[in-house]
Amino acid sequence: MSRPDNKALPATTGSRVPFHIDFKAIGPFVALIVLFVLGTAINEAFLSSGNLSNIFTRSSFIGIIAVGATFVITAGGIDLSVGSMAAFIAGAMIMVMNGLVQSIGPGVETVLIGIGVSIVLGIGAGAINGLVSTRGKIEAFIVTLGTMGLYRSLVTYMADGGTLSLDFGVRGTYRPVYYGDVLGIPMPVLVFLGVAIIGYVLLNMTPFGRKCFAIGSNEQVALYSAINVDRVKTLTYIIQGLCVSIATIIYVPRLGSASSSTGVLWELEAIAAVIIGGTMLKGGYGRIWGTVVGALMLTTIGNILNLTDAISNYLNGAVQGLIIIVAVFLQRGDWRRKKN
Amino acid sequence: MSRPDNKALPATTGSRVPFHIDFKAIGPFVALIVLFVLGTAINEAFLSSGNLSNIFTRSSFIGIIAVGATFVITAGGIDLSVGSMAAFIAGAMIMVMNGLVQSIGPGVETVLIGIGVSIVLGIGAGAINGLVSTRGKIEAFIVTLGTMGLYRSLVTYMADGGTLSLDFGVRGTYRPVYYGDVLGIPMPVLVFLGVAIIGYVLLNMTPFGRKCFAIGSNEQVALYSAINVDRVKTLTYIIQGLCVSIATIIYVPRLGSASSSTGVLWELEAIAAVIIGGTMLKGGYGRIWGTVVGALMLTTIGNILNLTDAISNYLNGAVQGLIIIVAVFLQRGDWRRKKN
Amino acid sequence: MTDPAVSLTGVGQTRKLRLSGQDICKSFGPAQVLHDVSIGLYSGEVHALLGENGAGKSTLVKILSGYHQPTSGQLVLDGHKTGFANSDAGEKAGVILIHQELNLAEQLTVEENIFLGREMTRGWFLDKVAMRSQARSLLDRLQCDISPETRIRDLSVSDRQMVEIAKALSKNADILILDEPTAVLTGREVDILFGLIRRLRAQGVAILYISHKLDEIKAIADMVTVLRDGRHVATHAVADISKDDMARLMVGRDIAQMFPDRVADEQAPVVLSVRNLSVPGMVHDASFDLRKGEVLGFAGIVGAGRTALMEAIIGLRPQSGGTIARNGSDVAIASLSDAKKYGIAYLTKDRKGRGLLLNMDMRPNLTLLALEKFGSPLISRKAEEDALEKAIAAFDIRAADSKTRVGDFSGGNQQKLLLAKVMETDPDIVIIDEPTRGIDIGTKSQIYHFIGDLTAQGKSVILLSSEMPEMLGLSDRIAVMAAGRITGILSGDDRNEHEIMRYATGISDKNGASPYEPS
Amino acid sequence: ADKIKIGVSIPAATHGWAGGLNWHAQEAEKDLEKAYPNLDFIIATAKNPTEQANDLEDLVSVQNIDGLVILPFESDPLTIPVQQVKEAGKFITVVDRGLSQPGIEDIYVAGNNSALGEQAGEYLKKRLDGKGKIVVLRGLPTTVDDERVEAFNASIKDSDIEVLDMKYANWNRDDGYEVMQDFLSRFPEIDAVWAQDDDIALGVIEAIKQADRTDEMFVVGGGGMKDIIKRVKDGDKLTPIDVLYPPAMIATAMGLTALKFETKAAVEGRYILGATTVTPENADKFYFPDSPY
Ligand SMILES: Nc1ncnc2c1ncn2[C@@H]1O[C@H](COP(=O)(O)OP(=O)(O)OP(=O)(O)O)[C@@H](O)[C@H]1O
Ligand SMILES: Nc1ncnc2c1ncn2[C@@H]1O[C@H](COP(=O)(O)OP(=O)(O)OP(=O)(O)O)[C@@H](O)[C@H]1O
Ligand SMILES: [Mg+2]
Ligand SMILES: [Mg+2]
Repeated sequence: MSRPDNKALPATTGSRVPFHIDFKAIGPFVALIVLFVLGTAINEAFLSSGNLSNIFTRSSFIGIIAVGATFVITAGGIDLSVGSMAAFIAGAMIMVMNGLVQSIGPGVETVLIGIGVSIVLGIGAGAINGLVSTRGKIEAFIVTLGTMGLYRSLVTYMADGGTLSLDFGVRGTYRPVYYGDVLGIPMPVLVFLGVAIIGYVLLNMTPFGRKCFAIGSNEQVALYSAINVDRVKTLTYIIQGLCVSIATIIYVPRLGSASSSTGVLWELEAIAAVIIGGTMLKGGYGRIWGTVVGALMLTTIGNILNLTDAISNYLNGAVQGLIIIVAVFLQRGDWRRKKN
Repeated sequence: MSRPDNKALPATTGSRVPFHIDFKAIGPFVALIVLFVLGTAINEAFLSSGNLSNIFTRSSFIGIIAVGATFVITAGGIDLSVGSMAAFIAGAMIMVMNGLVQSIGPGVETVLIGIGVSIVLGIGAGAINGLVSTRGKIEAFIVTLGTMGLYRSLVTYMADGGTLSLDFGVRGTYRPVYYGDVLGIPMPVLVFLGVAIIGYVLLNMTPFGRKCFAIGSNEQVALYSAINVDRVKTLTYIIQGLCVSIATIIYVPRLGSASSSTGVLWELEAIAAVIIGGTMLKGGYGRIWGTVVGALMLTTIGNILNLTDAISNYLNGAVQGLIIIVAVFLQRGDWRRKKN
Repeated sequence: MTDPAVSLTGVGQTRKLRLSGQDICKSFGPAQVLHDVSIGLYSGEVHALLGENGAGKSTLVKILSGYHQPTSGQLVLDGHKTGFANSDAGEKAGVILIHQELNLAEQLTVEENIFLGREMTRGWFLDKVAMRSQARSLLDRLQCDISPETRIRDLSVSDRQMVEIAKALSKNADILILDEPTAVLTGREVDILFGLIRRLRAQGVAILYISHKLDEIKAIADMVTVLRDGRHVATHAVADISKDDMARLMVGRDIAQMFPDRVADEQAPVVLSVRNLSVPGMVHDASFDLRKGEVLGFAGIVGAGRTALMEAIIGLRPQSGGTIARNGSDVAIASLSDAKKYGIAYLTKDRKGRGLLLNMDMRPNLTLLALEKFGSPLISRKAEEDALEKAIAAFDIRAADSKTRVGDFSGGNQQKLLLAKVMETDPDIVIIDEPTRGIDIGTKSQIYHFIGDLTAQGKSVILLSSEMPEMLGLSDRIAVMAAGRITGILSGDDRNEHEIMRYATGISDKNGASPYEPS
Repeated sequence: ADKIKIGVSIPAATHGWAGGLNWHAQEAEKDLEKAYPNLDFIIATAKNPTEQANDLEDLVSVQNIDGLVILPFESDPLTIPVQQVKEAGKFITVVDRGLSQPGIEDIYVAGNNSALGEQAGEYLKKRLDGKGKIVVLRGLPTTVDDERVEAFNASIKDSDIEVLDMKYANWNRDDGYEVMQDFLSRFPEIDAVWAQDDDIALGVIEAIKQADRTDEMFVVGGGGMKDIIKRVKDGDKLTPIDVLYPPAMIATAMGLTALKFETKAAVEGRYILGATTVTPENADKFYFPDSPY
C-alpha cells in the first residue's frame, strides 16, 4: 500500500526523549542501594569484602531458582514445587554419588555423574509440572502444590526421615564448586551470573522469550500467532526445573547434606524475588535483572538483621516484612507521581 | 447484509440444551463423593458419625478462612497473611482474656470481650492489607507477604518466643463454642455453614459480589462502570480479615493457646481449597460452594491418611499431593471432552 | 475557531444546544492529538463526526463524556461551563458513550454487564428477576435474541456490540455518543440501530455519531463535523454536502478509484482445494477451490460458520473428516504453524481479543507471527525495527510514538497493524476476516488496492466480509454459506446482492435441497 | 481376637531431630510388634499442633486405640486434646514435653530440655575458665527453645562469659550456616559457639571452616546426631563434646506402654531422662551409624 504523501506526516515513531530515565527499570537497583546504605549504617562490617561475598553467594541459590521462576511467571504460570524439588534432587544426587564411591571412588567422575543426575531430574520434574498442567488442563497452582508434597515426601522417604549426608571423600572433590572462586569471585556467584545472563538473553532476545511474554499477556493472541502455547509453557517449567537443578548442584557441596527441611519455603522466596523485581504475577511482563536484584534484596535484608542486635529476634519477621513492602513501594515509584 | 426473515433460521446463540448438567458446578461434589467412597473402602469407621463430625468440624477453620479468600481471589487479589493473622489474633484474644480474668473473672463477659477484640483486629488487619495494596499500588502478593511476616513476629513477640495459654477458668466458659453442638451439629460446623451461606448470598446475590466478579474479570471495565475499584478490593480484604477472625474465635477454645507455630501454612491450604473449588486464581470467577467442598476435600484427604497405616508416614505428603491433582483433574471434567 | 453555538443555524434553529466542547486540546505525553477542536451537540439532532484513523475522534468523544480530561479547553453543558471529573460524572449529567472498543467483562453474563455498577436491588439483594426482564426487554428493543444469561465470552463480536448498545440504552441518555457502533454490526443490526437512533432523536436526545461509512452518515446524520490530524476542518449540514466532499475534507485530497481494476485468470491453477471439511456442530461438508491470483469471497449471515470453516482450515479448530490440498497434494494442517508452513495466513476479525497484545508496543506485535524470520537464535532488533519502519510506511500506521501501547492506538491503526502483522509471514494465501473494520475510507481504498497488488503478484485471497460493496467490488467468485454449509459459489453475473441473499438465507442451494424447505 | 491398638502421635520429620524421632518410632514399632504379636502400633505424624489434635481425634474415633503415646508438639495446645483422649478411657503415655495440667498422663517419659542448656553452659564455663566471648544459635521460638536457653543463661550467669548475640537458626542446617557466617563477619573475636541443636551445629562448623577460623573457637551442639557424635569420637577439636537429647526416648516410651498392656504390671509414673554429655571417652556408646539421626 503505497501512500505518496506519507512523508508529509510528522514523524510519529522513533522519537525518543533524550536522557529519559526509566524509573521502573532502575527502581529495584535504587532500592538495593538504599538497603546497602542502611546496612553500612548499622554495622561497618556490612561492607567488608567477606560479608559482601557472603551476600552474593547466598543469593545465588534463590536467585538461580528465581531466574527460572521469572520464565514461568512471565508466561502466566506458577511453580510452588521448587523448594521440595531442590531437596529431592539434592537427596538423589547424594544417594547416587555415595553409591558410586564404592565402584568408582570419590573422584571427579562421581561428581560429574551426580551433576548429570541432577540435571536429568530437574528437567524431568519440570516436564512433569509442565505436561500435567498443560495436557491435563489443571491449574498450575494445584499441580505444583501436588508435586511440592510429592518431592518433599520422597526426600523424607529417601533419607528415612533423617538427613542424607554426602560421603566425605566426594565432599572433598566436590567442595570447590561451592567454596572455590575465580579471580576472587566465588563460584556460586559466577554460576548465578551465568544463569542470569543466559536467562536474560533467552527471555529478551530470542523468539522463545517473546513467546513467553505473548502467552502471559494474552493466550488467545498467542494461539492466533502460531505459537504452540502448551509447548512453550511446558518449556518454561522445564527451564524452571533446570534452574532448580543448577541451584542444587551448587548447594550440595556447601553442607553436603539433604533432608526434609532442605529448601522449605524457597518457593515463596523465589516468587517474592521475582515479584519484587518487577515481574507481573499475572504474567505478560518479566524482568531478569529485576529478579536478580530481588534475590539480592531478600538476602541483604536477612543479612542486615543478623548484623544488629538492636531488634528483638522475635521481630525479625516483622522488620523483614516491612522492609520488603517499603522497598517495593519505593521502587515502583508511584509516590513520585503524586508530586506531578 | 440486511435480512428480514432472520427469525426463520435456527437460533445459533442462546440456545439451551434441556436437562443440561453443569459438570463444572457439580464437579467438586463428585470428587468429594469419590473421596468418601475411598475412605469407606479403606476403613468402615470412616462413615461413623463421630468421624464424619470430626471431618466437618475440622474443615471449619480452613473453610471459613477460605470463604474469605474466595472474595479476595475473585476480585483478582491474593492474601498470604491469613495464617499468621490467625495466630496473631488468637494471641491477642488470649492476652486480653487472661488480663480480664483478674478484673472481671472468667465469665461470659470476658469471652465476649475477647471475641470483640478478635473481630476488631480481623477487620483492622484486613483493612491494612487492602489499603496498603490499593492506595500504595503495591502488589497484594508483596503486601500480604510482608504482613504475614509482621503478624508472625508479633505473636512470637507477644508469647515471648513461647506459647500463650488461655486461663483455665476462661477455657471452661469458652469451651462450648468449639465443643458444643446444636441438635447434634457441632458449633464450628454451624458457624461454617452460616459463614458460607452469608458468603454465598454476598457474592452471588448482592451488588457487592457482582462488583468483585467484574473487578477480577476486567479492572478497566469495572472502572468504566463507575465501580470504586479500590474500595471494593479493600472490602474483600476486610471480609477476609473478618473470616480469619471468626475462624480464630472457634479455634481458640479448641487448643486454648497460640504460638509462633499457630496457623503456619493455613494460607496455602485456604488458597488451595478455593482453587480446588473452581474459583479462578486470576480472578473473575468465584464459587463459595466449591470452596466449601474444597476445604472438606482437603480435610478428608488428611483424615483418610489416618485411616490406614499401610502408607509410610513419610509418604503422606506424596499421597496427599497425588489425590489433590487427581481430584481436581476429575472434577474439571476435561477428560470427558476427549470422548466427543 | 468559530463558536459552534453561534455558527450552526439551519437545521438546528429550534433545537437547543446541549453540550459543547470549546477549543479542546489534548496531549498524551509529548504527542498532541487534538488541537483547539470545538463541537456542539443539539437536542433532537444527530451530529456525525468524521475523520481518518487516528484523527482524534475517539479522543474527543472521550473528553466530552468524562473518560479523559482535556489538556485545555472547556465543556459547556446547557450553557454552563462544566467539567466531568470522570465518566461517572458524565453519565450523571446524562452523557453516555458507547466506546469504539468493547468494554465488557468477559466472564460475566449479558445481564450482569448491562447493569454493572448500577445493579437493581430489592433491599440489600440483587433483583435478578427485574434485571433479567429489563435486560430482555432492552434486547428485544434491539431485536436481539441472545439470552441475558449468556456469558460475554461466548458471544460473537456483533452480539457483544448489541449488548453495549443495550447497556447504553438502559442508562436513559440525554446525550448519546456512539463511537463506530456499526463497525462490527451486520446490515440487519444496523437497520435496527438506525430505527432506534431516529426514535431517540424524535424524543429530543442529542446524538453524536462516529462512523467511517459515509452512506450511513448520509442516511442518519443531520450535521457533520470533520477532523483531520486532530484539527477541526469543517462543520456542515449533511444535506449540503456530498459523500465525495466528505471524503475529500477528511483525507485532504481526492480519493482515487475505490477498488482496483483486476482481471482474474479463470484457468489459473488451483492452489487450495478443500473437500468435505466439517467442524463438529459448526460447519458441514464444505468444499471449494481457490485459484492462483484469485479473490474468493465468503458471504453469509453472521453465525453461518465462515469463521469456523477458516479456523478449521488453518488448524485452530478440530476438523472432522475432509481433506485440504495445497497445489494438488493433500496436506495435513493440525496447527497454525502447519498452515504457516504451507503459506496460508489468517487475519482474525477479533483484533482486540485474538489479534494484538494490547499491553505491548508495536514492534513485538508486528513480528510475533513470523518471529523466526527475525533471526535465530537471537532476534535481530535491527531487523525488527526495519520491518516496523516498512510496515508503518506501507500500511500508513499512525501512532504517537513507537513506544505507545497498542491498546492506546486508534481502532483503525490497530487494524492496520494487525494486517501488517499477518503479512509479515509473506503468505501465498491470505484469509482475511473483516479486513476493513473501523478503517477510514481513504485507507480502505488503500487496503483494497493492496489486495489487488497481492493477487497481481500471484497470491490468492479469501475474503470474509459483511460489507456487501467490498464483497462485490473485490471478489472474483463468492461462496455463500448458510447454517454451516456452502450453499453456492457464485461467479460472473451471479455475483449480486440479490443472489447472495438467496443463498445466504438458504432459499437457493446448489448443493442439494435447501435445509429450510420441507422435503 | 482383636489386637490391642496403641496410637503413637509425633511431630513429622521436618528437621533432623524429629527425623530421628520418626525413625526410632518406626524401629520400635517393628521390634515391639514382633515381640508382642497381639499389639498394633499406629503412628501418626503431624506438622503442627492443630494437625496433631486432628490425629488424636482420628486415632480415637476411627482407629479405636486402647493406648496413646504422644510427644506433644507443644504442651499448652495439646493439653485439652490429650485430656479428651484420656476421658475416652485410653491409657496415656506422654513423652518429652509435659502437658500443662498434671494428672492426665499415666506414664511420663520426660526429656529434660533445661538439663541440655545447663550441661552446655557448664561445659563452656569450665572450658573457657569462666570468661570469653560466645555466640548462641537458637532453634525456633517455642517453649523447648526457651527452656534450653533459660537454663543455659542461668548456668553462665555467675561467670564472665559474654554472649555476643543470640539468633534463631530454626533448627535448620542452612540457617545455621548463614547466621554463623554473619556472626563471623560481625565479631572479630569469638571463643565458642553454642548451637542449640546438632543440625545447626553442622551448619556452624561449615561456616567456621569457610572463614578459616577453626583454631579460634569450638562448638557445642545438642541432640546427639550421629555426625556430631562421630566428630566427638574422632576427637575433632572443633566439637569437643555434644549434649545428648536422644530421640530414642520415643522407643523407651513405646516399650513402657507395651509393657503395661502385656504384663499388667504397674508401669505408671515418671521416667526422667537426663541430658548426658558425650565426650570422646564415652562417644562409642552413643554412636549409631545406621540411625538417620
Ligand atoms: N491513552 C493514549 N495514550 C497515547 N496515545 C493515545 C492514547 N489514546 C489515543 N492516543 C493517540 O491519539 C491519536 C488519536 O486517536 P483516536 O483514537 O482518537 O483516533 P480516532 O480518530 O478515533 O481513529 P479511528 O478512526 O482509528 O478510531 C492516535 O494517534 C492514538 O494513538
Ligand atoms: N460459544 C463460543 N465459544 C467459543 N468460541 C465461539 C463461540 N461462539 C462463537 N465462537 C467463535 O467466535 C468466532 C466468531 O464467531 P461467529 O459466530 O462470528 O463466527 P461463525 O460462526 O464462524 O460465523 P461467521 O460466518 O459470521 O464467521 C468464531 O471463531 C466462532 O467459532
Ligand atoms: Mg476511534
Ligand atoms: Mg502397625
